[in-house]
Amino acid sequence: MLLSKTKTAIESIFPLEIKEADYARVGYHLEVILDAEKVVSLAKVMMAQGFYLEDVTAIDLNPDMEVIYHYAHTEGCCRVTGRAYTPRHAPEVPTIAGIYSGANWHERETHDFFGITFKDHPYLVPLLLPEDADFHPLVKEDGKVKQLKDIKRAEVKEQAGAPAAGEGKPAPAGGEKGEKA
Amino acid sequence: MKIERNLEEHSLYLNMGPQHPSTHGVLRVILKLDGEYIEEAEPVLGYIHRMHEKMGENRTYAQYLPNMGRVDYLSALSYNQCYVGAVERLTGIAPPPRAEYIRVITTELNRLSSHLLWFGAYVLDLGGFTPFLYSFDDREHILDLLESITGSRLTYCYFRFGGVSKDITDDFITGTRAFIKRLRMHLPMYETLVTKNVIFINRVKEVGIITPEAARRYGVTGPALRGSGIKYDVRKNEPYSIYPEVDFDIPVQDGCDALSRYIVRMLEMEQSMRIIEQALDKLPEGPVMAPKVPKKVKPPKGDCYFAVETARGDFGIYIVSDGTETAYRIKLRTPGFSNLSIFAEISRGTLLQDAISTMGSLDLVIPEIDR
Amino acid sequence: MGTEDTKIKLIKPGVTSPEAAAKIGEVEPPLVRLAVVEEILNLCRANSLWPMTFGLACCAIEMMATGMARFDMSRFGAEVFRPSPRQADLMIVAGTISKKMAPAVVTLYDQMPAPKWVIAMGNCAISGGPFLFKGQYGIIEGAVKLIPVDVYVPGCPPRPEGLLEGIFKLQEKITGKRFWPVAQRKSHVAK
Amino acid sequence: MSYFGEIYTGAVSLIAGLGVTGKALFQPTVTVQYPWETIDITPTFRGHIELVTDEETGNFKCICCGLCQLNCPSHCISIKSSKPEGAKKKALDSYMLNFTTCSLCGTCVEGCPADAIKFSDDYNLAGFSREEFYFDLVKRAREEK
Repeated sequence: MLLSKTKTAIESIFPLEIKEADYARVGYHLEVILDAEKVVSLAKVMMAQGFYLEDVTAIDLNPDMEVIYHYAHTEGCCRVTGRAYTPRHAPEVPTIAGIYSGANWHERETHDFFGITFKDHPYLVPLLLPEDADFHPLVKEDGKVKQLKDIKRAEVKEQAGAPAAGEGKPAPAGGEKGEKA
Repeated sequence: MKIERNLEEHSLYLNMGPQHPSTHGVLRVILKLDGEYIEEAEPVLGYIHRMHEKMGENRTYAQYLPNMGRVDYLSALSYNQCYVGAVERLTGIAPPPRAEYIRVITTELNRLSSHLLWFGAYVLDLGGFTPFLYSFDDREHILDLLESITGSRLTYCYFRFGGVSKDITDDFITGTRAFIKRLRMHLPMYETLVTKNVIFINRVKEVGIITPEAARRYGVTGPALRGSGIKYDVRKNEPYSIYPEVDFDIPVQDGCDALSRYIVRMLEMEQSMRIIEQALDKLPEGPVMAPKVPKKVKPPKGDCYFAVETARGDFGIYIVSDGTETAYRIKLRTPGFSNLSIFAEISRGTLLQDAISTMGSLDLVIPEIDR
Repeated sequence: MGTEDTKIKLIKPGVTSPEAAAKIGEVEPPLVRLAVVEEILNLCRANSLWPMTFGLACCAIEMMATGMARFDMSRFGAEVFRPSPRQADLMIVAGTISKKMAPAVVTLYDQMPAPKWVIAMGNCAISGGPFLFKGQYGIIEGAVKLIPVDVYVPGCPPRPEGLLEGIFKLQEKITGKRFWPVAQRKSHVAK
Repeated sequence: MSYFGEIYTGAVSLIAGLGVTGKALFQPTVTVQYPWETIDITPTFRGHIELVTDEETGNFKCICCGLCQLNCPSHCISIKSSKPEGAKKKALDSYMLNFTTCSLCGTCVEGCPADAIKFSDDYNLAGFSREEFYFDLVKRAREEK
């Protein structure tokens, strides 16, 4: 009920980029893959639907860093994961601190760890690291950073015809970006 | 958010912490005061940042287990449970039912000890010393019980992928029952001593108002959210382990103030005892470890999110695996981080001494916020 | 990223090495030294240590437990926890010292009136403990890198008995003799 | 609330609090005078680790596989072993434990295939230098014998 309502609401704005995840295996219901510009509109939809923001975080990937937004609902059980991609050499996404006040700290933390700039953030200074820190601890060394296809679970759901083919095939949408590297 | 330091104003800047008896650790709050009133508050974090997320990328899955006891040392077993739950979800290992029951029993005991410590320390912040002694006395009994099976008093490393490291004993079961009986006798005493105390009520009533709307904007969870009238508890909303099989309620209060949060926690202790009793009654026989757990846990590629309800709220772990023995990324979503972030807003315009009651009522554990 | 330079910069302006840091807070020798008076004073000091309320992490909870009903540190004269460093003469470093916290620890130590003592409680305060790994960027590898430490109490966290033993050891260091018997452990191995 | 009403409620909660303390006065004393008397520590207590010797032969049970060293999250164990000429098994030369980085997680004891290590019951360790807690377990075990 909650799930379908949320799905419809998100679909009204992002018709193509939403997919249902296998909750039992990944722990969230919906996965929304966004352009970096659209994180604000997702936040607006989620706010209107009564979700709260669990966290904002990132994964260091090559060539695009993945910025992750976890939303959950206080009535019932519905978790939504938003993913946005931004170039690794100059990562930048708009802030959602104007909608979710709690995002302020989460974004500062992500900035600390990954060096991602949140456009229009009211106060983007180190939160957990010392004030003069000039390093981003969770950015991986060049040799260790992986591509998106190296961390994505192979798609075995639904494609009944070709379950084995999932292994080599990158995940849709986001996966293609990894291929370009 | 940021405090502009303007020297021409007649405001007073006050540094609370990082060493302050009522910040419960090394939190620093910069307060801008107009007389006794707080104009702005800015918490400064990072004084106990211990690089847990970085360590997750350096250690294998099994080696990361001891870290979990140290993120939030007061409800270490909830964190253990979340981490093993996440890895089990990722790898598909299913723990045997007895192990799940043991996990819930010990976690709820741990929740009791956490709430007891909070109760004592909160009243101590407000100037009452005696309840602290009583609550620690009760807490020591829980620590004795948990030490007898886990081997440590505080930073437990007890759960394993696919089970628990050691089976519980009959002594533990009788000890737990005796303890519950004892705590049931002591809770009314706490009520006489604290809950009905005029001074206490005056200091916490209508202090630190968190409106449900603000709570959602900041992602506040746990007793702080339930004190604002929102009935959200991961154990009920997103049941894990054996919580669907036990009967318990979620206490909710509508006051939105520090007193409501206090009452929610006190009522939660009773519910925890109910859960423990039921779990002890239903405790099945059998092994405590899944039969085929690989020595080296190597989850397939992919990601997974797992959330549990700790004593402070919704704790989630997001693991991204690249198919090796070490996680590619481990993100810890800690409840205290979100709960503290609301402090700047709710303390604005309140009195300085109320800031202590407000901060205490959020039940902060700083290493969990800084990670 | 966490180079030697930043570490020293964080310690204190003007203090560039642990050796220099160790000199902070040394008591100047009195003009006239009377052995008897000194001995009596030391006896008093040792039996009324005033620790500072200074919890950093997990060990702080065990420190609280030591002061509370079950273990009752007051039996050995060390229960008067003072929130202000000016009133304390014993600093129990109970927990991990992060690089951000290090200047505050040194400032607190400087503010304590001499003679003063430091107990490093728990593995983090001794050497960085479990958070010591290659490439770590956030913690100080032991309180001794910042301030002189008198007694070490290992454990993660140590049991309250460990901290009590640390206090006994400190009293031994101050007065030169031990007041309390060594607790006879009952070995469970024999059972 | 009236002035006298406030005094009354204040007095009532004060007396209620005093009553709790009063009751505690008449409860039996349970104090154990610690350094003179001790209570049993739980057998599962995790202290630092110790080597187990085989009761029959008197040798260490350790087979020098190095699993504890490998599994340890904080790298506090280092083993040196050698294989004497003609011997079938490796012999333990030294077993060093840096207790100051140990997190007492128990991975080493659980992972040991030969049950050659166990937790000690040293719960009240303290010392004047860090080096006191770099244990040479082989030496310790021999001294105990």
